[in-house]
Amino acid sequence: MQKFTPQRIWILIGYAATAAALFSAPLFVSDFRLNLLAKFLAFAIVALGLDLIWGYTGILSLGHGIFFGLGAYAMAMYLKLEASGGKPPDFMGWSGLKELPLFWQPFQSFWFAVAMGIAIPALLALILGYVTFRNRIRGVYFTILTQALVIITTTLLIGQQAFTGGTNGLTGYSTVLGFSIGSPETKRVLYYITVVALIGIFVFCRYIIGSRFGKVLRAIRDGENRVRFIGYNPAIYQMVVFTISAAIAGIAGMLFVLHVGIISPSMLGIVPSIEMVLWVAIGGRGTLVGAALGAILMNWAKSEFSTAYPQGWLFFMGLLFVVVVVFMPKGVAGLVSQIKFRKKRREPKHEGVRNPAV
Amino acid sequence: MKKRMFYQCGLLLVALTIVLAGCGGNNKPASTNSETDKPTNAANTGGSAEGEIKVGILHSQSGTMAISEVSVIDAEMMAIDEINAAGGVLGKKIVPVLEDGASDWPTFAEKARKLISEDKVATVFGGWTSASRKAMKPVFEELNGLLWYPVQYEGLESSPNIFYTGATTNQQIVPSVSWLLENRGKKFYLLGSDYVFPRTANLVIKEQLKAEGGELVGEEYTPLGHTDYSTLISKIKAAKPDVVYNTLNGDSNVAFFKQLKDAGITAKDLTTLSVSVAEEEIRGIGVDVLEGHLAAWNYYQTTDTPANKTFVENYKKKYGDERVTADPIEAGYTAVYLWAAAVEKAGSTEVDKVKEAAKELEWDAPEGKVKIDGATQHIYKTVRIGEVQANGQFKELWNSGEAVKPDPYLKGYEWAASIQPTE
Amino acid sequence: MELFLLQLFNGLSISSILLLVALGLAITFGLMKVINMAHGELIMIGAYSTYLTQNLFHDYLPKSMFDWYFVLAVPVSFAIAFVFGLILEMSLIRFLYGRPLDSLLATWGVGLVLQQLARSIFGAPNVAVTSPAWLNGGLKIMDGTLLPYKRIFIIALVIACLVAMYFYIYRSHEGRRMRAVMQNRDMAACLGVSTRRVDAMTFAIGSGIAGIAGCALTLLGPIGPSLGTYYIVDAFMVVVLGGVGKLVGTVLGAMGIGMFNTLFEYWTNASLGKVLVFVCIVAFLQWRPMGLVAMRSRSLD
Amino acid sequence: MKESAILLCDDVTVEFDGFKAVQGMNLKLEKGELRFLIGPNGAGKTTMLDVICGKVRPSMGRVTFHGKVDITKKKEHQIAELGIGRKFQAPSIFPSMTVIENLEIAMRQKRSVFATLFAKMAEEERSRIDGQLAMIGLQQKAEWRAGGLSHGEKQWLEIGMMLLQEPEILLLDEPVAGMTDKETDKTGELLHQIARKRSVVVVEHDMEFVRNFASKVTVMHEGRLLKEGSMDEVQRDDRVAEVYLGKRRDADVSRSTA
Repeated sequence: MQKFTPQRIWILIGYAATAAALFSAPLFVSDFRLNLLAKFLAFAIVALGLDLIWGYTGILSLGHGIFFGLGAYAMAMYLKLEASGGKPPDFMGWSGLKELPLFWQPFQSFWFAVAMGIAIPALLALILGYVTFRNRIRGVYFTILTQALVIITTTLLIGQQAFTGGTNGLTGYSTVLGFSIGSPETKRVLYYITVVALIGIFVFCRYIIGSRFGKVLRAIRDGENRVRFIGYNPAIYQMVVFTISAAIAGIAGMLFVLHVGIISPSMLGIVPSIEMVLWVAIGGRGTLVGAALGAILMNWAKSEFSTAYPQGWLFFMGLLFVVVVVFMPKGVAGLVSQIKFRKKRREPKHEGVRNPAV
Repeated sequence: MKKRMFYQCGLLLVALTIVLAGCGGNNKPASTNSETDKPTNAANTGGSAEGEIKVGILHSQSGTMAISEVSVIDAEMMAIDEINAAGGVLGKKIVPVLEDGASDWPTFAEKARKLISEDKVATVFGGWTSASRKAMKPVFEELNGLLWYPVQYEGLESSPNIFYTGATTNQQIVPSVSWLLENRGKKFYLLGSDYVFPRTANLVIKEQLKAEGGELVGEEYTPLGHTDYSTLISKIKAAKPDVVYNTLNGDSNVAFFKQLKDAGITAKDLTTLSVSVAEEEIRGIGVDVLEGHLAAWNYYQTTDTPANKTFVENYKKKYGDERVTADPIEAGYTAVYLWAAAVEKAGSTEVDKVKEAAKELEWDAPEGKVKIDGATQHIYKTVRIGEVQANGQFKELWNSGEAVKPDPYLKGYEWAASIQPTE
Repeated sequence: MELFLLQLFNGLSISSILLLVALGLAITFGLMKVINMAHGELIMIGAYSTYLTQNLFHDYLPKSMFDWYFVLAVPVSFAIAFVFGLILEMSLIRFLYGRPLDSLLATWGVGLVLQQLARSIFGAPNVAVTSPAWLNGGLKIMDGTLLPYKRIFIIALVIACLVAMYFYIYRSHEGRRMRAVMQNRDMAACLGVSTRRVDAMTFAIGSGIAGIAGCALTLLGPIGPSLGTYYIVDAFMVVVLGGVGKLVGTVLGAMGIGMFNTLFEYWTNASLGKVLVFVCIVAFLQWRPMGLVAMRSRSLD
Repeated sequence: MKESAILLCDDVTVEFDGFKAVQGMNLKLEKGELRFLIGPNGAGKTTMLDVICGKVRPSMGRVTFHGKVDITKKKEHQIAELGIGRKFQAPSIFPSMTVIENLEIAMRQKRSVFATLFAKMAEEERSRIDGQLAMIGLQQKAEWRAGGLSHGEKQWLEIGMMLLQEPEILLLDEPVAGMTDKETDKTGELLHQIARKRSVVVVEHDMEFVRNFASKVTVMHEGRLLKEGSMDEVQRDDRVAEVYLGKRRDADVSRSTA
């Protein structure tokens, strides 16, 4: 399997060049643009996690904003406490809360916050996955349930203003681990951390997809019941991959807060959750590169064009969504490979892979 | 399989190059995204060229908040046009750079950062919701920018980098509660949308009621976008208040007032006072439903000052006869003039100099004479309580007579001691 | 006592609104398995149609006639939403049969476009619809208990829609074809039923009912571009809770959610009430994943 | 007696919304036996298979495996792990995966998440898969997407997957439906090979096909057991002839549906 065929070498070169480009980006772009790029990369991380469950396992979650948001909130709580020096943050004051609530206390530790930023989304996903997948709620029903979950979570976050900052969310940070969060140096370091996280998670996802576990996931996508009759319990697999995906979203959320400096319940809402799915759809579900790419390109386009055409942009996005989903279900990545292979594929009628890896 | 991966990799590389190239390209100070003919964006080409001063306008042009914020943009653009027509500031033309906050707080932060560090604007006029202001505040403080925020808000804030041209609590809520206690009754029912402004405002009101002999008979918050108030109206009925103090936001107001009327409760039976219902909102709710209900603001289209006459006239001339002016629109307009006056006085657009010059600056705004309070960077404003008339305009029932000094932390009120921040 | 009666009525009223909003969805989602996220925007189209009808009456007809605009607005809203539905089906939905999740995403895009379209045409602020005088006021059943005519009207409208739908689906020739196609597409096609036509009609009728819902909502709430977004998730909850593919289920689902919503909101507050209702729905679906009224089938998936 | 029975269905009744698809059905399967289950449409044959593999839970009755495990209390994947494999009527393979991947995940192995996450393809596993590929005649198409195979090839692939699963009991639902004559013959050969090692239950309509095997036949009618015996005995039975064979001896007519 691991022979170095010319193709494999080219792929490795491609990856290396991409990584090199990402690592050297700070040399070429301004601090502001670097900050934007960092944000996009954080989004690309969510897209990877989402692709894992949607593209490979066939579970569509319209609630990934929650997991992203919970990770972000965990990090934001730490940042907020660091900014206020361990005293109750500003919003608690104007909400009539004088003491720091107990569950806020441990978030004074950076590492606790990081651990929670992964563990809380993962745990929530595990619980949700346990009850739904075990009861064989799937497909559309699962998707609609995740929307219900979004509404529950956002309404709770907004309603408990004294503990969560309400609609305003959490903002106004000063330092992270003692370094000023606004300084270009810190931002650059954070950017590198994001790049490393993205590459790490990409490799991790590649491993999962390539493993036998990944094959079972794809089998579940093709026919969940069939998988059951050859002896796998799909519920466990779905649960595990959903949890992994949520944890990845949590990591992305933490990075997002560090770059953007604010998290609010609106980031957990239905619209951002659907937008995340949109990135994957446009980039190409079922291909990791496509998903990551979709997230980066869509957000870049949004930040460039939404200013020039605030009205037209939404038209464009809506139409793009429709066209991609209906007519290009494999997204950009699918389109590219389709064009390249059209000529060669015409000959055999079946869609067999004619160039086996070995 | 592998071959497909190969093409994907290539694709990734190409795309990344595009993104990076795009980023790099825009990096240069003299930005090159003048591909549109829009005057707003053509501004970028000039950079900080001689004869021009760039200012940012950052409101939501899309999303749920666009409803309110688009009119403020219009007012700010009108003020800029007027100033330019009269020769500009420091002899230079003001060139607005429009950005869309898209009703999304992180976007506000991102765009604020862009305006300051990429476009190098002299100042930014923007924001509507408290959340958007809170999101932008750290950015302005970090980069030492200048923000003019045009909407009444919940107070308890005073940033060195923000000028607040809308009312703080003691210029709207506190006096209106006193007035209601005196004129309409002691039993208050507090109704608000579930977000920061109503909750904080009600915190203040509750303290005030305690101190001034009022009685709280109920307090309810409904989620943003809530559209069925039947149960709530039952609750209000059961509580039998004299006054419903309404801090609902946007669409909820429409549902609440329509259903209140259906339940057979009119302004004669129950006093309601709203702090987020202005002339623009009346048009969306329907006059038939709102007639007789009260609101507290600092400005109405009917406010009788010479400056207002021309303001309303010009606004209608520019944007159409059916348009109305309202408090935040006027505050946005005022903000632009105050900034321009401060720049003239400072002889520079440098933030620190402008701030210094703005201290105690006075101007004849449509709402009457306003003055910037140097200590808090809020402005002195006259408080007005109005009643909705059959023609969709307000009739002023009471005003504070003179402009009230802003007191965002309510330091001048003994009963507010518990609300003030602890540090 | 009076409070109890009033709350009972409020619960019934909310149920009727939810049902009206969900009825169209019960057809498009329940029968056709198309997840139409643009359903909310079809409601919005109905509301704006009512607004336009009102304006026409206001501008071109004598004042005495104005109160009767609403009588016309109901069929007009239905017709306009119907046409939109038809266009949507023919241009888009027909590529998406058998791909429910994709239909969800694509129609969400459609919803986005329609919202923005409304914003461009009518402007971002809400518009006002003056309700006709004969719907003002209410039925006084005892002192302090007033049942608003508007809410009674909506309940009646829902019942009328239900009866009409029942007769259409179970008693008419067209309805028989529709059921035939929804149950066994290939077989119906073999028997000479034009499935294309039936699909289009079914979807359009579902959309038309959304239009009627929009028309009714103008009586109670805001009319703006984002009107649909307030109802869409609730509508899906009603259909899913009720059991997909069964009208009776949808009615029960709406009643359940409406009643519990009122109850919880009265006990706690609006935010928490909403959360509790959703938690109950999620919990209930764990217990009965197929909803209140379930259909069983032997097929593998 | 009881010890030799690998599977024992005792008084099994299945209800769908009031309709009794199977009523008090008894079935005993010996180790290494090849059993045909026949009957007219709606006789409850497929439902019987569904009960045995756990897809349908009977409202009454017991199904015991090896005389001790009550299958009706188990979930599908547990039953599959116990060693009961099921092949569905319509070929149900995983179309987006390659033939070899289909076989790989079907292969008998530890099926926990951890095991699959860290599984490496062992030499021995590799050769097992290769052997199976040869048996079902798909060596040349090992890297094809399964969705691109012909109908018959899909059926074989599924049988191959079943065999790699190494079940003790194999449940086959109309394995030759929709096959060409040539494909049917080949499937028959496969079935002969399979039956040597394990117990097999086959639901079949194609009488010609059934006649090729000298084994026991169970006839079901309206959810009940009608007759059990060799093909010859069954064909001589009057009741069977009446409900089933009597009217249409030509088996091809009733081949299409179940």
